[in-house]
Amino acid sequence: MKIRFTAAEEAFRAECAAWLNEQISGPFADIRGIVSQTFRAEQRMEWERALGRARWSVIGWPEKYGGRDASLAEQVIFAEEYARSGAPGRVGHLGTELAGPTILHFGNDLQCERFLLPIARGEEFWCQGYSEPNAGSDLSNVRTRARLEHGPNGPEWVIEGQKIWTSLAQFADWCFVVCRTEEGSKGPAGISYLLVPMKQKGVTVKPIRQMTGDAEFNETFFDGARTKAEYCVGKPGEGWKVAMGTLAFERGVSTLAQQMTFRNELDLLIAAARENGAAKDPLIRQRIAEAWVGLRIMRYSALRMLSRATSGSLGAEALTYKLYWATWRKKLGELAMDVVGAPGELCTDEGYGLADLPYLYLFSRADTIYGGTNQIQRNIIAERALGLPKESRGDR
Amino acid sequence: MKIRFTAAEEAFRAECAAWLNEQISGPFADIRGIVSQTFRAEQRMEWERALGRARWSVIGWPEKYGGRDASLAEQVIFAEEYARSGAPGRVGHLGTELAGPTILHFGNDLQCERFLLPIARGEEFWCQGYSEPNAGSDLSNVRTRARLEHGPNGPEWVIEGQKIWTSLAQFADWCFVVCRTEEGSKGPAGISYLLVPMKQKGVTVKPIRQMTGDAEFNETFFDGARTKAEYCVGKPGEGWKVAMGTLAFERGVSTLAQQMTFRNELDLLIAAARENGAAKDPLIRQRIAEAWVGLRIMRYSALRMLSRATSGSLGAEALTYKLYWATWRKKLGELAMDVVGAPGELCTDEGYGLADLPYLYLFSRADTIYGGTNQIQRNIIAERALGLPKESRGDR
Amino acid sequence: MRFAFTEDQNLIRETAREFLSERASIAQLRKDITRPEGHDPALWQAMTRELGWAGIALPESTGGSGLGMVELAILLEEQGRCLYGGPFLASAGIASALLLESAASETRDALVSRLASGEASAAAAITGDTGRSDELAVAAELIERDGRALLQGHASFVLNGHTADIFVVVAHDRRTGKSGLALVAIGAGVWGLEIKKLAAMDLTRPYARLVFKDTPPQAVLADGGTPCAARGLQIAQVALAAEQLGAMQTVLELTTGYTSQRVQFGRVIGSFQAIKHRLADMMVVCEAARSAVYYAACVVDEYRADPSSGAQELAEAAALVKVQCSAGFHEVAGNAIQLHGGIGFTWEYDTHLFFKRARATINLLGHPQHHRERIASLIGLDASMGAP
Amino acid sequence: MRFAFTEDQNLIRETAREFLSERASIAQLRKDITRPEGHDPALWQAMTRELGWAGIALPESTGGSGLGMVELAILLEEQGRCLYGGPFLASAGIASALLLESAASETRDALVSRLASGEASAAAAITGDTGRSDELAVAAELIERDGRALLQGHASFVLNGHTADIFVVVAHDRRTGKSGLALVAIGAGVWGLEIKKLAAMDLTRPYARLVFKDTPPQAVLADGGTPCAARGLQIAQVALAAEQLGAMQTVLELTTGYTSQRVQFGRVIGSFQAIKHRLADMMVVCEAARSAVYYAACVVDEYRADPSSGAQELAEAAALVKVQCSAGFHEVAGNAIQLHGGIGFTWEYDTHLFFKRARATINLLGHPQHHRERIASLIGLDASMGAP
Repeated sequence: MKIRFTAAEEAFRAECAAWLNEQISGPFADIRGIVSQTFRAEQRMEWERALGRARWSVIGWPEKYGGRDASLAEQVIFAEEYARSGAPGRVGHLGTELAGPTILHFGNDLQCERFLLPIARGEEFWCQGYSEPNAGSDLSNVRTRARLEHGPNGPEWVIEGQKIWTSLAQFADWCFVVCRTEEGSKGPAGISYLLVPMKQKGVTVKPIRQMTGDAEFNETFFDGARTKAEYCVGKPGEGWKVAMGTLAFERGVSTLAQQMTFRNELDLLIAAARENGAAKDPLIRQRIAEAWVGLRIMRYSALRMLSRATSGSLGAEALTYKLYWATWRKKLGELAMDVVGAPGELCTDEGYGLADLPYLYLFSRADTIYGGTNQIQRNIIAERALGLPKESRGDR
Repeated sequence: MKIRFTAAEEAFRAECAAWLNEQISGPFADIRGIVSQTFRAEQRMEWERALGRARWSVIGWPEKYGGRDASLAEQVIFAEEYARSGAPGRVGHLGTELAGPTILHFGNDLQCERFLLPIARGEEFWCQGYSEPNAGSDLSNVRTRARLEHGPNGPEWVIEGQKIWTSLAQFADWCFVVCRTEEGSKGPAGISYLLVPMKQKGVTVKPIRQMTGDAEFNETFFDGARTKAEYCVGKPGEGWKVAMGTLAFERGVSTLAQQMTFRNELDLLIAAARENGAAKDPLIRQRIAEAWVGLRIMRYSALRMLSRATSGSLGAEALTYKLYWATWRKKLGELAMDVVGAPGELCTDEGYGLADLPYLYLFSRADTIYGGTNQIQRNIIAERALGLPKESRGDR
Repeated sequence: MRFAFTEDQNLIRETAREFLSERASIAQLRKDITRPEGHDPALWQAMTRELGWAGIALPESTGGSGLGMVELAILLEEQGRCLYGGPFLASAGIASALLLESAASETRDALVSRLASGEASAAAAITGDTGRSDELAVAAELIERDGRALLQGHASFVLNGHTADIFVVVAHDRRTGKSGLALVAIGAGVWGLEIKKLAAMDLTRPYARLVFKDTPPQAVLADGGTPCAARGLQIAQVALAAEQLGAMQTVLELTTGYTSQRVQFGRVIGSFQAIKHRLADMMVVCEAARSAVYYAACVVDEYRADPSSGAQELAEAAALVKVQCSAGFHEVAGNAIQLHGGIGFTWEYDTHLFFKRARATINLLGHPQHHRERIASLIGLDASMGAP
Repeated sequence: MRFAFTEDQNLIRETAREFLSERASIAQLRKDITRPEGHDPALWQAMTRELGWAGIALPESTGGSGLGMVELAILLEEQGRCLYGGPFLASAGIASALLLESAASETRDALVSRLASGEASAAAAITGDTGRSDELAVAAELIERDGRALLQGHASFVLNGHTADIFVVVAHDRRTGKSGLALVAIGAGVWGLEIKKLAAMDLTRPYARLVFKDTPPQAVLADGGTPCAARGLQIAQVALAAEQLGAMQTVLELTTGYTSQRVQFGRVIGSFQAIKHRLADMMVVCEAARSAVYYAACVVDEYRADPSSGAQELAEAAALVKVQCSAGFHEVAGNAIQLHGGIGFTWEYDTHLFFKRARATINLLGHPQHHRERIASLIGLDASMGAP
């Protein structure tokens, strides 16, 4: 057990830091430090193509798919330097962090060849078709259906249904859609994992305005949307396993990048506290210290999780991770409001513009909901890590 | 809606304060301010007989049963003055607060005549036979059985079984015992509410030592214990309703006396904080203020509850009361330890003697358990006050 | 001592609820907040001129109903239920409390009369750009020039200030021979006053920022007004808390309703203990707030009946009720979003309106932390330490 | 960077767990705490002389194993699991850390050798009757008389002090020309030293109170010892946290086991979400503590490898780990009592032993509040405020 990086790793850090800083203080200075997921999306997609060209987009992937076969330590370092440079969150993260790893792990050669390089190069962006209006916490209650049709373009899946909370769908070229392909099936059985093009007539994206005033999330309607028969990951009817596998990738190296965002937020909060004198308040000091402790622990837990992941097993720290960070960030948002005080209540413009910390406060209320509510996370921890009995369903 | 007392009521206050102070600084000075429920029990039982003689023991009861037909305001006033005088908690409280009101409300004339005056006069003490080793939170899972036998003394109930957490059983002359009188019945049906003499061969009391080192609670074994057939409150087999009625009396005027105890504890804590300088600590100040707020709110809620009770209905504030005070006191205990600091960790003698505040800290951990755990209280609130679905049982 | 509402008080509540449910639903609120006034002036007229609500706790001598804080609290609670965003709290709850605490005078009574009749609404200007509630945060100054008193400086976070006719301003008194705070009334149309509406995170109710440039006061209501301002604001805290109580009760009901209908895993989600118990905790908070508000309202009435003996209890109850209702409302509204899941986070659904109102009212009239510290002083934690 | 245990480290853990489960069950603990020593001397001998545990992190030159804090933390975690109450934490965890931070000298190495071999145990005397962890709480003084250094004053809350052979004492240095703290070693049998065993609420481990009456030190280990003491205590915090981690993990397992078997309402109570979710939260706390402890142990080893570059990180990690493990252990142990219901509150059942240990370790080496304030300073919240 050691936490120090080797000299070679530190050299790698210098290399990627230099490249990132050059780019982000140069051609991409406009997008530095953006918090919102949707702001200046076009420029950010251009940035992600630049990352792809320099092979910095998915360094942990195999070289032939655009990666660098980077070690865990190198991935950790890159994630840290990426965030430190002020580079913004990635519009393509659902491709690089979820779709890509899923295809790499569960997909066949054809799918790998077709999809991975465009993800790596920032040429194709992705979104996630999981939740439905009646399948929120109860993900397996999928009602979106797909049937195989033999038409002029060969065999194709035809998809009908509605997904919700599809973030970044407005920018996506592809969506990985969980849908029911076996008539009359219930629960996890009979579900398939399809890769569906978004830019087609049968797909409609309707933004959902959130309490922040922004609209990162969408409703996505599939109304006779089509995709090739071969774009089913895993066997038809066995997509649930693949879908759950995707969720496991959420606990990957990208958590470190996310943490660096959190760190930037905490730094912002500390700066605000120092500026307006809140940093002198003993209660605020305690709460900032507590936030700092939580963030450090997140880092340690992520390193523990990643170090173990290389050995293939998923530990308790991985199951607790989502609950931990979501709860932490919600508290950070509340602290942020107490630090900024009443001035944080005021909009910065007529269009419901909010400063970064008040925006964080509002957005953080979603953190404990999306990607599995805190309640669902506690069920998962209790059942999978502690072996307690499963919740009883009302319907089967 | 008014909170001021009338001049007549203030005169009543002066009268009872004078009597109480004379007694407690005079003949009963030895028992002033005792915290433990079991310490100097004999002297305290003597004190309760003195209360009875002066008709101060159960002032809200009818005159013919030893009371004064006192109004709610007078009862509030007496409870306040009782606690203010430093008079200790009552060994007889299970009789005056639970058994008595239950018999008065659900019992017949014969039972009232037999039992109420001895309670009022401090001549007979009571304990409560509800919980069993396998019927803790699940009270209706009663296994103690009673059958009617016709013997030389006429028809009698013969009782077999075990009760647990029977506080003050070691001092009790009588126990109100919830037991199953219909063979094969389950749940609330087939339960009877019997009044059983404790000083007989078939009853064994075994103290349970608690984490405080004290033993307020007991196991009570009924092994062929007997009581007269007529000492069944309500109809045989319909005792559940009576048992639940008893619990409702826990939310009576005695809550105000309990609050005065809490107030004494908070005062003790504040004095400690002022003495050792903890009162200068901004965090401690916030927590003490919060405790003070909670205690005040308890008082207001109790007054609201009692004012409504005179109109016969039980409001939401009554259902939330136990959860509120238990949670409050547990927090008070934790605050107490932070106020006293490390010195509070030390015993005052070799026999696991603890100072009052550390004792409170330990004892308060039981508050959220006995009389319905916080979890059970939340069920009750959600189901009865908010109308949410009942928990499903595993067995019926 | 009878801590329960009278028949008359219950009737006031029923009438108010009926009226508001018809005229001031949340759907209506969403429309009204887009008006330049931020609320519906016709509704405000109906409340004040027809129903006489603005004068409910004002003396009969000024045209009010001569009832008390308990009745005013009932109206505020009912308005809180529907997040009413017009100037009722600002005018009848806060500004009126300051006016009533200031020294009796004809000018004052004339102002009060205008409020009681509904002819005018008032707003209180009590803090500067920090929005804090301590004396140092006051950014208006009353100066003297050529024997005339003039206001300078600014005030911000003036609730419903952009539509007010009268401002009650708390200012540092810098006139010759004076010190402490002064309480000053000015008219909205007066020379040297700039009023700017401020958009806020809380969509239901806007603030205004006032700039004073040698603004002449209509009246100096209280010289040496520090205690008046303090008492007036304490009473205002009770008013605000009553409104918060109504809002938190609605959001609890909204959430109970939603979780009793929403099905996941083949069960209504309200059957899951994680949901049930959270709702139970929310109810505990609401009931605690309810006890605190009703009691504090009684305390205000006791104080007004006998100011000398009631002042300590008023100070305590006002701090207590602000702590309980501000922290409680935010907790309940935050939980409401959580228990609604995704939909609770959308603009279209109402939970965020409550949540943002909760957040806004945390700072309004003093953060709970400020009031806890105040309580610590009031209950003797400042007294010098010594051997026992 | 590989944040996972090596094979060797896993082996150390397995061996320790096996040994302790055989020799140091909680049933055994209940017997051992009634001995005058408060623990079983034969078990202590086996740990130290046979297994060499006391020397695991001590230099090979002094007869230790020359391993590091990670290995020591493993042993402490395993001892925490069974609430071991002998002097291991006091001697190998706390006193040894202070010794290793003091200036290298033959005397010091001789003392360390005695600890490494198990021939002696040491205890640290670092605070007075307040038990606080700030410098002002130190109640021992090192004075000079006739050219000789002497200890005066007292020390309390000396963990396992009544059986210690050596005391490492932190004292105010009042000798001519000196200031700050000094680190002093004294033998238990020395002239002018009174040792009194103190019974504590925590039944598993007693304290001692020492009174110094012109007590001659065996050695002054560090002149100007303020930084040595600070660093040594930081390392000691990591040791204590490792022990807390083991204890909280056991209490979580105990509670999971109980709630998986206890039936109420015809269901195991672990099937109720109120129980499940509380257990999940307990696990979150344990896992956070685990990450913190393992990382902090690595930080200690990094610091020892390169003291100049590792000091800031050590200070941060030590404060962090104390905050997380003290607050976390108490929370987990408190919840354990709640989830056990009535039985969890009895003397006969084990939960209270954990709960009381948790409470005792909150104050030991500094309250979490103290360490949060320390963190606030470390991360720059003290720096002067100014315009941006």
